[in-house]
Amino acid sequence: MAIEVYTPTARRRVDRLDAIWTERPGLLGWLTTVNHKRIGLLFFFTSLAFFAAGGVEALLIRTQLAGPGLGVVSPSVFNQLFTVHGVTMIFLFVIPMGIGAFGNYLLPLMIGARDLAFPRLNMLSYWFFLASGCFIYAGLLMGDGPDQGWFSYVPLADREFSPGLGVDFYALGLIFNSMSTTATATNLIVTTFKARAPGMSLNRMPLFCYAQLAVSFVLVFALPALTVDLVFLELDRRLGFQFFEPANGGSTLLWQHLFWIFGHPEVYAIILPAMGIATSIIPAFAQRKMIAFPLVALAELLVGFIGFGVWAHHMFAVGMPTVTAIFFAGATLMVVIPSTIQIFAWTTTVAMGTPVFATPLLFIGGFIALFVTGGLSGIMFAAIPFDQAVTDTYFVVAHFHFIIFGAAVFPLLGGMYFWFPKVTGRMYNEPLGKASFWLAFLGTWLTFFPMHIVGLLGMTRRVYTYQPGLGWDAYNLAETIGSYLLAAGLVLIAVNLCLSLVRGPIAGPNPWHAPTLDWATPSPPPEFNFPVIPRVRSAYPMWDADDRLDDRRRLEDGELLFDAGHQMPATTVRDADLDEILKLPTESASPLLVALPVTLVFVMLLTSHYIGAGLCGALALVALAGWHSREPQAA
Amino acid sequence: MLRPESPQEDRISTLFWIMFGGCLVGLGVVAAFLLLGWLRRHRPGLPGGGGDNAGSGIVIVLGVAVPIVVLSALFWYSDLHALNATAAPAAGSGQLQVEVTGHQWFWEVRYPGTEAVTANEIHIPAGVGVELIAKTADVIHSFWVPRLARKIDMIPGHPNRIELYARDPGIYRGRCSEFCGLQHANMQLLVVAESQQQFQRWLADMGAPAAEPAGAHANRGRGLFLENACAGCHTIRGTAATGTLGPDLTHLGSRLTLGAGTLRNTTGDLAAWVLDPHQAKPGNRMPRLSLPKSDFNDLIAYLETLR
Amino acid sequence: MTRRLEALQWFGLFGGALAWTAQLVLGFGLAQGACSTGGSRLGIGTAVPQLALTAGAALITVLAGVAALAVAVATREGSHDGPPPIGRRRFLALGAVAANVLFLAIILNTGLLAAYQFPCRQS
Amino acid sequence: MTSFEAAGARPRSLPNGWWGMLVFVAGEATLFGCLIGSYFYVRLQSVHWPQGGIEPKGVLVPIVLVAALASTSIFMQLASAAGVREHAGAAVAALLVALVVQSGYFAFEVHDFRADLAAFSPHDNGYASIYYTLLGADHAHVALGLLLNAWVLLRLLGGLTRYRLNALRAVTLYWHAVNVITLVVTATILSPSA
Repeated sequence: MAIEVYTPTARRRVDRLDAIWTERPGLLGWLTTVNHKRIGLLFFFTSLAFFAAGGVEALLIRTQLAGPGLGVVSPSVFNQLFTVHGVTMIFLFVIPMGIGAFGNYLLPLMIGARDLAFPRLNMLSYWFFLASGCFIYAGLLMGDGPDQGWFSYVPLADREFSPGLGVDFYALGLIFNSMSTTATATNLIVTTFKARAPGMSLNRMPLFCYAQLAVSFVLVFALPALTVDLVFLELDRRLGFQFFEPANGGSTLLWQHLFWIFGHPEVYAIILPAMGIATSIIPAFAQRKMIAFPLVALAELLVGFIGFGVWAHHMFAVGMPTVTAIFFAGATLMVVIPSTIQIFAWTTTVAMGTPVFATPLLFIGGFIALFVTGGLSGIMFAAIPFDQAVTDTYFVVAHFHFIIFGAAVFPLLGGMYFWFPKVTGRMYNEPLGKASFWLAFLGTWLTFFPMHIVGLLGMTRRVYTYQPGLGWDAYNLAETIGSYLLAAGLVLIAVNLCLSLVRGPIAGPNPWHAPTLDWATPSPPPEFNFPVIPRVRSAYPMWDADDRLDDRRRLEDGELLFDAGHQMPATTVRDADLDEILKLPTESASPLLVALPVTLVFVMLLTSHYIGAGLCGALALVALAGWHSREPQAA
Repeated sequence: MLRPESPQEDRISTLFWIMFGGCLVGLGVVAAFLLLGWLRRHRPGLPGGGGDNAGSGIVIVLGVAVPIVVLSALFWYSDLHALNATAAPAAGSGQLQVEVTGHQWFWEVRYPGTEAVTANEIHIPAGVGVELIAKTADVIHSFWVPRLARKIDMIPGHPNRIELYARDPGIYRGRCSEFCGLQHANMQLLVVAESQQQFQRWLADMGAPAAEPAGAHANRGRGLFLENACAGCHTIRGTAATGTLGPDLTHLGSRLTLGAGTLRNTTGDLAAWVLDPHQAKPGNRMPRLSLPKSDFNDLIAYLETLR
Repeated sequence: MTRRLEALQWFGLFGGALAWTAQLVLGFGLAQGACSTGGSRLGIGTAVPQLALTAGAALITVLAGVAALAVAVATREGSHDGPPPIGRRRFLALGAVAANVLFLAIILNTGLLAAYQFPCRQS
Repeated sequence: MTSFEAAGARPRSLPNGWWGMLVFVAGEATLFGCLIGSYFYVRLQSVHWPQGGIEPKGVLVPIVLVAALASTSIFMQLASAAGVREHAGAAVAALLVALVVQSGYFAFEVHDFRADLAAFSPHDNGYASIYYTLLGADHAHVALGLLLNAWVLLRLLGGLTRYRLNALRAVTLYWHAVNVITLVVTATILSPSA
């Protein structure tokens, strides 16, 4: 949709920006793009494909467990399925969807920027993500997938007990994947710091951006622990190091500590984008500003921060000294508080607003119900004796699926409906949307709630079968039925969005009367997002009608236009004062040229061709030099 | 866990029900807020909308103040009071010790100070606190008998302890609860709590070497056991079989299950197990044995005598 | 005055967080050390270092909370949505007050109970 | 001022590249935090340290080497400051000095590392494994810094642009971080066994 202009001057200006920013069409355009919206869509569809794969794995798992003693898949395949299911959903779906797709596409729009701070790095991150995902899946497709569980405890993951390549696919794949994630997180942090529209001081930054900022920080500080751990594992497995060998002065618990120092913050990284989406959808549909805005903003950061101090609650059954366990139990209880702040801010805003329960808000309502349920069962793990009783049972499986499926994915689904008109320019079908919500919501309860009960009855995690007569059969059958209902709900969402893409009514720039700047652009947004960089005077810039009229005037006058090439203003970190004018790079093949040899490095490492890996690494450096020889120039 | 049989598990169960009650209240409050929003849908202009700062008080009270108090209370109750009541016994404090070692995928059970060795079945006297020492021979396993005690991981190079106590005689199921590889699902065990006399008799039986097989078939069966691969992995005390990869079979016939809870220990199931261990427990470490039918029958006859 | 307010605001925001981080890392490290083979000879296996650590961390957190409160009071004329730097200071100070209360709760809960749970035994 | 394109004028605050590097080195610092944490974790489990009768490292040589490396922070900062003032020549000179000292340090350390390898192997025990991994990770960061410096130097010889200045400032930050990390790593390795 074209930008509304009222005078020939404005028309000329917009046309000029169009000419400067429009990228190559066709496949080549997609391979060399550096535009955050295109890259966001690439992340979206790729992570969606991995979601589908992870979903099929989940259905196979549930089918195998529908009744006692079934033989749908072999134990070996079952173990690969649940391992890859976990890895897929965490590393290849929720995180890339949350920051790679939603963050990438929406964050610059929300802060009034034209792109991320490092557009080429953004594309490199996508290639790394795609390649690492394919790398991990190659193992599964070759029948040698990881089968040691997603947290891959040693010594089970050592070469002695997992001699195949499965663990190596996992370890190298995740190191590769975390390079992608770190790159995106870094990009988002610098973008939120330096690319906010003039006037958008820290107190006026949308809560969605606070959430994205928190996720990015969490990932930057959590992933190194995983990387270190995986490097230790690979050194032990391949070169005979002794990190995890207690007989030789190593420690098996070292793996667990490092893994969970990463693993628990990662859980918050999974939920935070969802919180961000909730805080975008609620004010739009309640038509009311968020209650306790400063508390919610800080709560989003605090969730990420305190999340670093709770890791050992995953290890209460290892027999650590009581006194050390205390630290983590206490933090585990208090990390609840930032979430209670947000829950009551959301629900009070809904209750005190004039809410319209359209599909996106329904998904958020569902999210709150699931999040509270999963959160309350999560609180129980801080009670050490209870944790020691139920850890590694289906009670835990129930808890974390309520959180990382129910709470983390429902807002992503609601967000898909919410921003569908923005991205495509068309409205989705509301009755179908509501139906899909109820199907998915009830499916989620039916799938995951009975897991609490079988867990309390003694059903442990990661069993490929169980015996009849333990009182678990009916619950398991219900869970399996629920999982198919849930899948049907998800398919219905896909059907709705696909049909609406063709047949939906035209949406207009801001069909929800939503308050953030993403709705200031036409739907879909032009490649440069904003013809003039908006000025911001509150956290709800779209509800400041005067300012938006002023944008129109400034387009006439050419104020804050930045049309001398790929330009974008940089602003100061704290108070978003205009600082300098950046020249952003244009489309480039360099990210692809760097990603190819880096992918080969990991393939070579996997196949133990260490010299080859070195050579490919050198090739990657040459490609990087090529990248940096091409400096962004003024057009 | 919901039907506790020990004081420790009573505590854990009580703790659960207290927290469960709290959860219902919490969920109820949030649901009430959402319901209120639902009732107010599409009705602009209702009183209660408030200004920009309205409602902050609710967030501060319900979101910060109340949870801090409630959660701190839970912390001190659960991690001081309940924790100390379910704490691990100090080393050597129990009058009876049992040492359980996890293997892929069975449990080796020893009673320190006696000769008794068995597998996948722990006998304890009811009403007596037993100090259980948890070890592993390979990967990490976790020992868990839901009705009797919390679980304890078996970590290489790091022996752990818990107290095992059963109030009443009975048979209690347990299972490995840390993923330990292909047959994690079929790594179960039974705790048999019995009267003190029964237990002492059992313990003495377990300590004794295997009885001489009676009858020609069984005797031939023993020969076959020792000649074939069996003896390389299994121990039968009182014979030349001293393998340690598989469970001790000295008193196999007295056990309730085969394959760590995979099958019941009946003649038919035993024969089926030896004929093809991978039928019921695919991928376990025991190889398939190809013997002529008569030899096979003799072998089973011998194993049946190991009581 | 503004420079002092600016400094108070950032101290208020980060003070409690840093104090808790220090308490967790050092407290966990000390406890781990006291209860392990290699570390039990270091003579840290008592409640005293834990209590000292807790007291120090709690003090910093209280100060940070007071700083945040002072900023909130000093900016009470403004709105947290208002123009920077006043609006931003108020905004961050309001959040920081709650955050410091939270950190204080964590520090006191864990520190006191950890001190009480000495000497070492397996959980 | 011909070296900067007119659009940007002089940078008033730190460039995006510097901020990006800050986030990156924060991540790398965490990585070393985990390595050092692992070092002490393994150490606390162990009755003897170093394990297996390995001789503890001498103190003097590493301290001198690290001091030399730390001094390059000054030259990096000088280069960066000269760049901001658009003195391309001074920037190149300071960068060259830093590069020479850093290369010397690296050569010494590689030699030392090989000597260690001749004395004991990373397969020996937990101590040896973490020792080589920790030092190796540090040396790898120094090596990367050398490549970065060489590259920036090469580009600066072709003249100073905004893009190259940003690179210089970012690499300067990188070296500050690597120098601090090297100090901490060395202190960890040399920390007396109780």
